[in-house]
Amino acid sequence: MQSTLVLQNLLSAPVLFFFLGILAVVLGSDLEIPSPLPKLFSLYLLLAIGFKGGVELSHSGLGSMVLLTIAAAILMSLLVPISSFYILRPRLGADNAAAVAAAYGSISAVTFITAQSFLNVVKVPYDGFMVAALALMESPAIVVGVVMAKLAASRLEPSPGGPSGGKEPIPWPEVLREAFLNGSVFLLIGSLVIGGLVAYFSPSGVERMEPFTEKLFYGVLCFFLLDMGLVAAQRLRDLRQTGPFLVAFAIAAPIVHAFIGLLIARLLGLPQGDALLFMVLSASASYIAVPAAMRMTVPHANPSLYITTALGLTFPFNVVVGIPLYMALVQRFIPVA
Amino acid sequence: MQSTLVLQNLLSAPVLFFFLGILAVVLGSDLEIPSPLPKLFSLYLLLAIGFKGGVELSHSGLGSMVLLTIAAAILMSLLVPISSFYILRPRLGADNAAAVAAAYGSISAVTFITAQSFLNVVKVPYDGFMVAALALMESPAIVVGVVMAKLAASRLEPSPGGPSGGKEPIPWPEVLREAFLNGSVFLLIGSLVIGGLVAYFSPSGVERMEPFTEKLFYGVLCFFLLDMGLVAAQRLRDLRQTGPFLVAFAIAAPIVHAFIGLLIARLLGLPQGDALLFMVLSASASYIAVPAAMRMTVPHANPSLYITTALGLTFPFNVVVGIPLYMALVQRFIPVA
Amino acid sequence: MQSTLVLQNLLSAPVLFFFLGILAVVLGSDLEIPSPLPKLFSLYLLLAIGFKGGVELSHSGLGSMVLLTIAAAILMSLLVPISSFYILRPRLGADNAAAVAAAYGSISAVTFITAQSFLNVVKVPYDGFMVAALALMESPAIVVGVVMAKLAASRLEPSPGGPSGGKEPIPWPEVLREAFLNGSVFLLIGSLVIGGLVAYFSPSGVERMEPFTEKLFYGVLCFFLLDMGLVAAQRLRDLRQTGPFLVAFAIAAPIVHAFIGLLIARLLGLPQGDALLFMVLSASASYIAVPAAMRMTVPHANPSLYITTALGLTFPFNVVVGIPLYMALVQRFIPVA
Amino acid sequence: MKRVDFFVSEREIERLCKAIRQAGAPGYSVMRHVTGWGVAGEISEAMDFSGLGANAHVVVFCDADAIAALQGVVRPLLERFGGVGFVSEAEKF
Amino acid sequence: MKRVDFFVSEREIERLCKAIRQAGAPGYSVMRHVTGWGVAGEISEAMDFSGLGANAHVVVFCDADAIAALQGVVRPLLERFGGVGFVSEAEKF
Amino acid sequence: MKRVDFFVSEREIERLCKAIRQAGAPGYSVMRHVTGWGVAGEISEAMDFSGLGANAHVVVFCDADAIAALQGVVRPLLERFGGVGFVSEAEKF
Ligand SMILES: Nc1ncnc2c1ncn2[C@@H]1O[C@H](COP(=O)(O)O)[C@@H](O)[C@H]1O
Ligand SMILES: Nc1ncnc2c1ncn2[C@@H]1O[C@H](COP(=O)(O)O)[C@@H](O)[C@H]1O
Ligand SMILES: Nc1ncnc2c1ncn2[C@@H]1O[C@H](COP(=O)(O)O)[C@@H](O)[C@H]1O
Ligand code: NA
Ligand code: NA
Ligand code: NA
Repeated sequence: MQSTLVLQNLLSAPVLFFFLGILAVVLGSDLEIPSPLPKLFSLYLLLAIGFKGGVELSHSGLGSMVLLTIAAAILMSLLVPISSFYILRPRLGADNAAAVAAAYGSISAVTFITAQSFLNVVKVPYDGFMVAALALMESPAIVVGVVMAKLAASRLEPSPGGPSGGKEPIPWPEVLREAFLNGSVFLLIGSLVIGGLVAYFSPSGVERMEPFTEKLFYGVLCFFLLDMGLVAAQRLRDLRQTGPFLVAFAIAAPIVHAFIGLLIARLLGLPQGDALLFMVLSASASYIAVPAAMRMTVPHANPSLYITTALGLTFPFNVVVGIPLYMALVQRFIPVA
Repeated sequence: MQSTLVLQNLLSAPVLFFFLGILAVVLGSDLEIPSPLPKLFSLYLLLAIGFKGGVELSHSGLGSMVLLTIAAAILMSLLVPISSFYILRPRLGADNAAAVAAAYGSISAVTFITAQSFLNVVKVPYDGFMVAALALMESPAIVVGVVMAKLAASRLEPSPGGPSGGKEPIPWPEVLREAFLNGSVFLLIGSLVIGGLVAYFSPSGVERMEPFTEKLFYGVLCFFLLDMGLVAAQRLRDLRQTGPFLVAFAIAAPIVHAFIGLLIARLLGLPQGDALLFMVLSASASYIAVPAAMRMTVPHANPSLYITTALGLTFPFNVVVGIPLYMALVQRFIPVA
Repeated sequence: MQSTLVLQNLLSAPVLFFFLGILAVVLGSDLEIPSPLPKLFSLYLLLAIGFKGGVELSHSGLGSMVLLTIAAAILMSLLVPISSFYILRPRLGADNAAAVAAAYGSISAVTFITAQSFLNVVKVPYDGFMVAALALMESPAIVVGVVMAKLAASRLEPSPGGPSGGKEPIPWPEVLREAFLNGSVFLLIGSLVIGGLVAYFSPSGVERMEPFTEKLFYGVLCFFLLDMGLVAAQRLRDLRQTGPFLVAFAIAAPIVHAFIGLLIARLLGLPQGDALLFMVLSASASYIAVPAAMRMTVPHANPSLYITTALGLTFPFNVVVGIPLYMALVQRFIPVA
Repeated sequence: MKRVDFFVSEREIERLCKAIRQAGAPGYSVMRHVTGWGVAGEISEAMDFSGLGANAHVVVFCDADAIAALQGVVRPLLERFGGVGFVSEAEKF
Repeated sequence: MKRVDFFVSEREIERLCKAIRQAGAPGYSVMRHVTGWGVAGEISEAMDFSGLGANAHVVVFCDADAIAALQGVVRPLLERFGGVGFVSEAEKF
Repeated sequence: MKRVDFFVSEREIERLCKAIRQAGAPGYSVMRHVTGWGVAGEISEAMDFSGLGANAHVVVFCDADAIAALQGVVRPLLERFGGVGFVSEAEKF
């Protein structure tokens, strides 16, 4: 069973294009998807899943199950960075630990989308409101990361990673802007709201958006994963810098967080598809919103640490191995609805 | 009735994405659609409406109603800049007056497209040949603008805006190239002709273009309006520079021009949909072809004046308030066909 | 008959957009499709034809006819550059001759795609496996080109074009990387393999890719040919540099190579559609993979020679005149299946 | 040897480069998509979609004698269409 | 007259430009999408899709007297967020 | 301190940067998408779609002593693949 899931995942177009990108770097091809085309794909994917999620949310409404799931998701995005911070700080110092912790508390929209596309392949249904959970999990972890770094610094525990300017108070306006008004978070939430409004007030608009947001989606995802393969493989060259401890963390963290996610999903009584998505949200780490936010709010953290772990290790792990693995767990522990 | 029209417009996806762009700037989000992606959307929209217009023109043929409407449209694009010039010159000087006048005589393709999409929502039909009017209204106003600036300068009335190099004769080759061979005008007219030829000689080609030119259209429009929202909101910061007189002009001009457009549409006996489009063409101001042309032919005009009024004020006014307002007037004064 | 074919080709949307691009340059319009948008279109087209070719190859399998055709295609891509080299060397010197020869031995994917779209118009079927021939014809000619240049240099026949560093041995790793791992070759072959795998193991994935790889294809081709028209017309300005000999070569070579291709197609017993594609592969010259490869491996060859001939002359010739001409020959010499 | 840096509107590149060739400079390099701030206010890339574009940075390395010729052809352009230029010392690598 | 070249992260452009205006410089130019290598390792454009961006090159031509003011406002930024700056001689074209 | 400006084909960036690191320079910055004109004629961005690309501008600020090492590794590249380099004076900001 499990090996079938793995194969179904490995032989899907998005994952194959991801491998093609990795292969290009490994073999030394000069294939490149020049900037800002990856940004076009990433803006498109955020707009499209936001809009679709909003449409589905408007159909399902905000029932107690929806609200409970979203609350649990936000809780995860607070607990994961706090616990990760304490695990990482002894080795990395407060700044680096805070930044890596923020990355793992936050989410990866592309991993989520790949999981949705995997659920389509294995024909397991899932609910649209999970996109709302996705949208609301990006920001809290960023705030937690900055707060942890500042608290540690203010206790006059200088981090080995360099001066952390800790005596200054937390620059709340900047932190909140980076957390909640970050371009990708803002576009995702904005599209979610627009999708909801359009579905409610002018349903014919949803139909007119479909060729764009639905039909193209799979192809653009393949294109973007090709680029993600290129970028992730380039990151692997930096692995020497990260050291074995962070490599182990980058593989262990998603498994542990997915497992916690599974327990919560079970507690909430989520159906199989939603449970997988909840696990993937818990397991994935951010390389979009978080690096940009950390660069400005925890500038003395080393970007190559949090980008390499989140994008070079955890992302490929989740996309290639994690998703089918979590699905196997779901099939074992979550009853069919 | 009117408030329904306003709501139907406000709650359509393109207008909501336009608001999202404005909101991003107002709240200080770093959302950006990096260059040249907006150019991709704008090239696409021009190619698509040109092609579709050509196809429809080839079906309807060039009857006397079509030719009359186009002639009236060209007339508007000559009268508006001349009258605007004389209103603006006492305050702005010849160069700035000429450039702003050219902007208001010319048209905004995106406003036109948004009006078409509004007509789809309210289920009022319109004719494809209106795209020909759109295409032919861009250039004349540019020529008029340059001629007014040069005439004023040659009469030795130095404009307060700076030296206008007025003793030199009008550089006709450059003016005509900027007016008629301007990239966006050229692509629009070229696509119109190609659409007509393909529809006439190889109709199966029309079908093969449809997924690209028809199905994607609405989604790309949303994406482009998101960017327009970002750009228009940034422009609003320059309002101090423009002063209250130009602000008043930027709101009054579209209303007055739309009203004149309504009278002409009534005279011509245009059906409701075409009448709205004719009003929108009259009311809208150019921020694509005109700024680029004025930069080269009237270099001493201040770009922030004509861009801010056309893009920062008149464009949002037309898209948000103007279109439903003009539609209310249409419903009142134009008989249902 | 023949004039109908010419007209059917000339009045198709892709060819008309190609003309529009040429016209823009001729008239002095400032229309431009800014970088990296043309790269987006070119990556998309390679991914899409690769994927579609792989899907069809997976349906047809690798029968003896497929293998024979591919072998013949590779043979062509070895013979053409060798013979071209000996024709060109006396006039151009070894380096330039080698680079031009490599261009003509290799292929132009866009010419191939335009020929496919022409076959759709004239309703003549063709096989998906021809894409495999396309993919495998790009690289050998590059290797041959480099080897010819190095052999000539090592025989101490200094080329008039400048020093060719001939005493150094052939840098095989670099040559092979440029030939086989060149971004466009790599993406095409990679997408071909992915298309085959997906079609075989998860056919529903093919369906989900279709809106992207099939439906958009025609429109993107039009957009890309608009850019090709702009670029090709700019190249024509360099014609003085190339001289009459190369101009003659750029027109004669495709005709001669297409004729040899016709003979081989006849020998192989290819049906009409495949025969045309085989001729087009033989006749077309590369301006994507080859210039990039030659720049690095035969750096003393003059890029404006091989780019101008392949892109400025042979490409327009094939797209406008060649394809219908070759089709007329096919209809005369290849029996209807 | 001298190094000259020009910052002008993207729409003037062709005119400027023609003037530089006319002045006999041995070469030049052009960087587009430059934003900035000067007498004419702020120039951003936001209007790029319209063909108006942002600024360009044009660099010319040439002999000191060529500067006068360059000033002769380029200054009228800067005066008419806006833009700035700066000169510094350089030598061949 | 002096020429100052800054290389900073694209995300610091706004802060840097504000500081330059504050220091009273008469203008500046910004080139984005700059990659490079320095104390903080290699900066590529690969993360551009994430909003992290690459580096920017900011050029300021100003009077020699303005340099001190510039150093006052810009050096703290370079120290806090990384980046480098260099000064050379120049004159008006 | 010296400032070195290179203009080479975009396809040679990697080779050039490797040579610069080899020569012991403390850092460098790379700007792509540079068009221009020189001995080899005009270089535009029109072939960008093909992977051939345009030019790149590579800037290195380094100590005067490092120039000789830089010339040792970079000059052969410029001779083989084309491109130009220029040196000027600079100091830390
Ligand atoms: N004198 C110059 N000033 C500025 N840039 C130059 C100069 N000469 C050459 N270049 C740049 O270097 C590139 C290669 O030069 P070349 O090898 O002379 O063709 C040109 O395309 C220009 O971008
Ligand atoms: N002092 C300066 N230093 C660097 N760039 C400048 C300076 N002044 C002007 N510029 C550039 O030149 C462009 C045109 O300048 P201006 O004509 O003064 O508005 C500006 O948008 C800047 O990109
Ligand atoms: N010596 C140098 N020459 C040119 N550019 C440099 C130099 N050092 C640093 N840079 C640029 O400045 C950026 C930040 O430098 P750093 O803070 O040293 O990592 C680098 O990524 C380079 O783009
Ligand atoms: Na997570
Ligand atoms: Na108007
Ligand atoms: Na060939």
